[in-house]
Amino acid sequence: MLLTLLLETRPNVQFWPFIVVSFITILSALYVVTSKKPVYSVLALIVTFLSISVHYVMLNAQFLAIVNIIVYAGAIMVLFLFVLMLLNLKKETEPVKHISWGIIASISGLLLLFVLVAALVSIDDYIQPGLDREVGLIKNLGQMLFTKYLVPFELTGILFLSAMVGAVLLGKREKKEELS
Amino acid sequence: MELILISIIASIITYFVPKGMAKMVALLGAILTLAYNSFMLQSFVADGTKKFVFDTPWFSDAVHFSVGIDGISMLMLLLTNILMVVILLGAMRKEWKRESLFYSLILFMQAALIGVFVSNDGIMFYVFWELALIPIYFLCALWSETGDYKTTTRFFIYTFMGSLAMLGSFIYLGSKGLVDGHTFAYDNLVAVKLSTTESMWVGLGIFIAFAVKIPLLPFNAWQPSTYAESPTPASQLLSGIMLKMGLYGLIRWFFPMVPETYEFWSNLIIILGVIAVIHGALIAIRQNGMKRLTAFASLSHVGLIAAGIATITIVGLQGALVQMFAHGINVVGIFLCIDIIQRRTQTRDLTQLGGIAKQAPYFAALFLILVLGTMAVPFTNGFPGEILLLKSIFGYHTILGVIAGLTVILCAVYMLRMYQKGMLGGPSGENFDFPDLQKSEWPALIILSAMVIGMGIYPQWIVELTEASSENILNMIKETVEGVS
Amino acid sequence: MSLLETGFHIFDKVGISNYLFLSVLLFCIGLFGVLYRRNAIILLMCIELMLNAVNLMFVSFSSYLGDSNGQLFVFFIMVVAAAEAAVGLAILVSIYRNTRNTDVSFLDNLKG
Amino acid sequence: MIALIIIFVGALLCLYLGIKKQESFSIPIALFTLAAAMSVTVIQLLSKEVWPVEIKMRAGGMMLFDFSSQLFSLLLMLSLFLILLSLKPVKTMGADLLGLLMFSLCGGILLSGFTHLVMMFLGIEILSIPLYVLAGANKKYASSNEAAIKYFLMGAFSTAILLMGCAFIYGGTGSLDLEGLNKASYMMGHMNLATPLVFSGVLLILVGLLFKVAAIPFHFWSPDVYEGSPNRATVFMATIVKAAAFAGFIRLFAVGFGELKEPVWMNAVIVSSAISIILGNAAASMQTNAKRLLAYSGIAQTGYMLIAFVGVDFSDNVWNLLIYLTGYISATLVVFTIIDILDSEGKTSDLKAFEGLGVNNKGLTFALIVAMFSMIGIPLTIGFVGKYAILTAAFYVKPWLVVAALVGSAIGIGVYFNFFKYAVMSRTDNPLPKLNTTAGQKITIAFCTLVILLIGAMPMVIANFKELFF
Repeated sequence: MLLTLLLETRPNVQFWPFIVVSFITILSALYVVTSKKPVYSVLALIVTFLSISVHYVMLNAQFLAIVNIIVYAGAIMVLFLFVLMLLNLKKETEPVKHISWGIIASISGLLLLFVLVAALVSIDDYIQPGLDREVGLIKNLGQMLFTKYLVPFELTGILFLSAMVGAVLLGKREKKEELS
Repeated sequence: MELILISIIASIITYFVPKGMAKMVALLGAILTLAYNSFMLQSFVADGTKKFVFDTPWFSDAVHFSVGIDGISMLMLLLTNILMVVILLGAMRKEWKRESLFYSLILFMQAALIGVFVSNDGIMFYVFWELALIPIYFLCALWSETGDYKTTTRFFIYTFMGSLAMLGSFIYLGSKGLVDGHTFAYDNLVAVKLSTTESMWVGLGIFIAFAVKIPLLPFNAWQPSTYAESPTPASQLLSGIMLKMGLYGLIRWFFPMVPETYEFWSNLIIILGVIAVIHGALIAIRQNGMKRLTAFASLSHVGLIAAGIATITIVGLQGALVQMFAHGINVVGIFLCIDIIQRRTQTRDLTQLGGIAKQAPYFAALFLILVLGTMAVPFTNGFPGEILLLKSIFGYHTILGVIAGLTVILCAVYMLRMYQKGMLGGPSGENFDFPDLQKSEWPALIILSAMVIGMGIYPQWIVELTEASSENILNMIKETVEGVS
Repeated sequence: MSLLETGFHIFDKVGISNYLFLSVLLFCIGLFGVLYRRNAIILLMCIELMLNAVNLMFVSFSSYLGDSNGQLFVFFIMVVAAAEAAVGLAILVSIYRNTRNTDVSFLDNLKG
Repeated sequence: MIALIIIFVGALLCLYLGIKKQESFSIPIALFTLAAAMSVTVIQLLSKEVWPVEIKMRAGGMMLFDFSSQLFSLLLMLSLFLILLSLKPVKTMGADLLGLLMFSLCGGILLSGFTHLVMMFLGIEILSIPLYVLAGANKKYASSNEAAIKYFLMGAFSTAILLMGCAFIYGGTGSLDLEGLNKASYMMGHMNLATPLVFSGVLLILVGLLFKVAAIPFHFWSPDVYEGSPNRATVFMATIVKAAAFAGFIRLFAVGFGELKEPVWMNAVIVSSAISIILGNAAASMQTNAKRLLAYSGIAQTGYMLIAFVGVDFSDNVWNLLIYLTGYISATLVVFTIIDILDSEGKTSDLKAFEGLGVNNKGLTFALIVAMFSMIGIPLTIGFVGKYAILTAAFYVKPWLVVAALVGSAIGIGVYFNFFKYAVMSRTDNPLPKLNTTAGQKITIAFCTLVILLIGAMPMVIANFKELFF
């Protein structure tokens, strides 16, 4: 794997929790993509999110770690599961893919990967670390959120309202004649 | 300026008047324009500078609405306005569907043509150049004789592509010129100095636009079928006036824009022109459809005019201008005659016609005058122009001159063949009835024939009118050439 | 909190670039999934995966630079992702009502 | 900002009316709201007031409604006003859908006035999410469903790419607001280098935005989505979404990354624009469905609008883009209104439905012809004014791009002549009868035609405004 190669070549990576958690993240992400059954995909995705949350904790972003678990693993994924159960999609419904399509997809994925990795290779030369290590604490974030980010915070209200109305609109059954 | 306004207003009014009135209103508008034009001619002094100048910023500071009339423009305006009256008179004989729209489009066309001939700004020239295309497109398409929209669309696409190339060239010239101020002014565009390569490319762009419109030889694919399928007024507009837009463009815009490479272009145009002369004439001899025949004859004549312009001599330019005027009158007249024949006999195929002269002597006589004019018989309007043109081409290159000289013979062959097959001989069928001229056909043909004879006897006025302007243009070219070398 | 109190910082142990590689890899896995799979619900999951990769990248940059703007951006991305997921699933449900399927390739009535 | 609040409140009112089952009031309310918002914007514009929305608690605000953004939002509001006006008043649009449209407009306005990437992101999402719903609003039709899911997946996918770009940029410059980006790019531009991080970030953002505006090679979703969606959603996508996306696009790239033009993103934009113009027009000329045709021609028009990014001067570029967008929107509105009228007569959106339009519907045909000429770029229409402005501005920088654009225009004639072929030329035996049009539709068509012709004939009128604002 690319990542293990990189890890080995880098002398400063001896922090085993990072390695373990990263492996979990990547493997579960791969499982999401390749699994035949949507339900397993969802479960794997939850695992991915949990492991990403662990990363957040390690990165001193405790607030986001919690939000990630609550919002993603808790809400969004449950929604996914709920819809899956509702639609009864447990059985395999996807047609067999032509192999060439898989090759094309992998090539483009790998290509992008290489380009982006190349952009990141000598990253340490370009950016300097900051000194403030407490940015991820709830207090700091809260203060920012309700001062500088007040406008976008309130605007998310519009977003949610429209999403809610839209979801209800699409979800409800109606007898009314079609509009056009 | 006022001319454009008059015809636009007339066009709009024509669209909204009730059905029967439209043609009268349109005719009135055309006559009014002509009258105003003559009035302008009264106070016009042909000293080579622009008169009646009007200038105001239009799109931005770089593009002005800027008009001005010098001798050449004046000549073209007269041609346009006189022919417009004749065309309307000729058209009035027929009942057109959607009459008001029809006449309104014709007048709109007139406004656009006037705009082309008076504009003094590159972008404005382009704007009117395109505008002239729109009414003619709809005239050809909506009242097409066969209902085949493809021909017209091909015509539109050809000319539009040419115009786009011209627009590209103008923008390029503009980008080389003044950055602030009236960038696209004629004088400014002309003054731009280009390298040889640039000049070739810019020249190519403008050349394509004009060559399509004229049409010069490799760009003429749209012409015969469009002429043949269009309604007569549209054919008249196309051949009588619109084609002159291209020639006018050659004189006014093309050569002054690219004096750096004018030798190349004039060689090219003369050769293409002379080939067109022979090519058009030879094909015309074999045609049986009268409209098609006229289309190829027109191709032949216009080739000669373009070659004359391209010699860049005062003789060539003067000859071209005289011949442009004459050709406009002749070709409109011949189309009118063809239309009259077709309306009465339902055909314009030469093999089915004959014997008209006996039944309609007046018509035959007037038609003959027009045919003779086209053939450039002395004392008709075709003669002086053709002589000047041939002289200029002889001066340029003797062999080319000789080849071009063949046009006189070939033209006589096909025109006389047309006249003889169509008008003379015995009646072609039982109950053959051909009434002579009626109502509005009279004034139309009389005006044209009078002009044919009048110009044949006294062509000098055109020469006087345009001499100073032509010299101006020649000087402009020469100066740059000397400056470069 | 305890991690902070001990003066621990992840970038002392693991270079930032490893985090970035990790998130880029996740992003590309998601992208591959979007291109490869045809089941709409799995596509939706792949997109969520991509968004999470973005989040991870933002958070690592934010921690590294000591700047909280990145983490707030992540907060908004999560918010929006939730809204998007809701709408997307609603669309899926309405499709399912019509076709009894969520396979995107069955919906090829409109040809490109 | 006041306009934004007014529209938001209006949208809420519409939703409320929807709950109260008094939907017939909703369109007048919406129109009234939009009118109020527009007049507020106009007053602010004329009083030369830059509304201080910035909530400047810390350095770097979130939004700035300067002139360019106010003009853009005015354009957006006016378009929605005309769209709503052209809807049949009874039953054609539930109050809930109307509310969603207004929410979406809010997103558009945000997008035209952001100064912070968070706001851009939110703007895009607020703009898109209601539209995903609208695209699928014809729940019983598989085509509408398909349009919705395609639009949704592509939208979410491109958003993810865009966000990745934002993350890269954030890492590379350490800032998320336009001011900071401008400073960073200024420094990089002057040292004539961009770090790989910024470089790839800008390209990723570019890809995301090109997806949104449907430029080749990221266009493939748009024909399907346009065709499948209900008319009102399609017209919204074709006009307002495109305009708003461009407003955000030019703001981000001109202000944020303006200084790193040459090496980083300019070439990508140019290539995409040239391909879009040529291939878009070529593909459009082969279509037989009016909505698909408009989708492809929209792709080509996008290509022209991208040329507006090339010019040297920012305010000129914005102005040119505005004029071009105005022309594009007016022409599109005319065509879509006519499609809608035909639709309510039970016709499909196939081009054949236009057959014989010209015989009994003179006004409509005239408007259609004018709109088509404007799209082609024939003089005396606003289309020509816009093309002229954009092309001359680009000519000093990239001459060959202009050549490509002209070639594309030449190809494009065939596209719009397809309409003439059916509407005007065809000599069918049973032409369309006189079509029923509501007063609102008449006003919309007349207004758009007037805009096309007036600005086309007298561009100086608006050129004077430009002096006033910039």
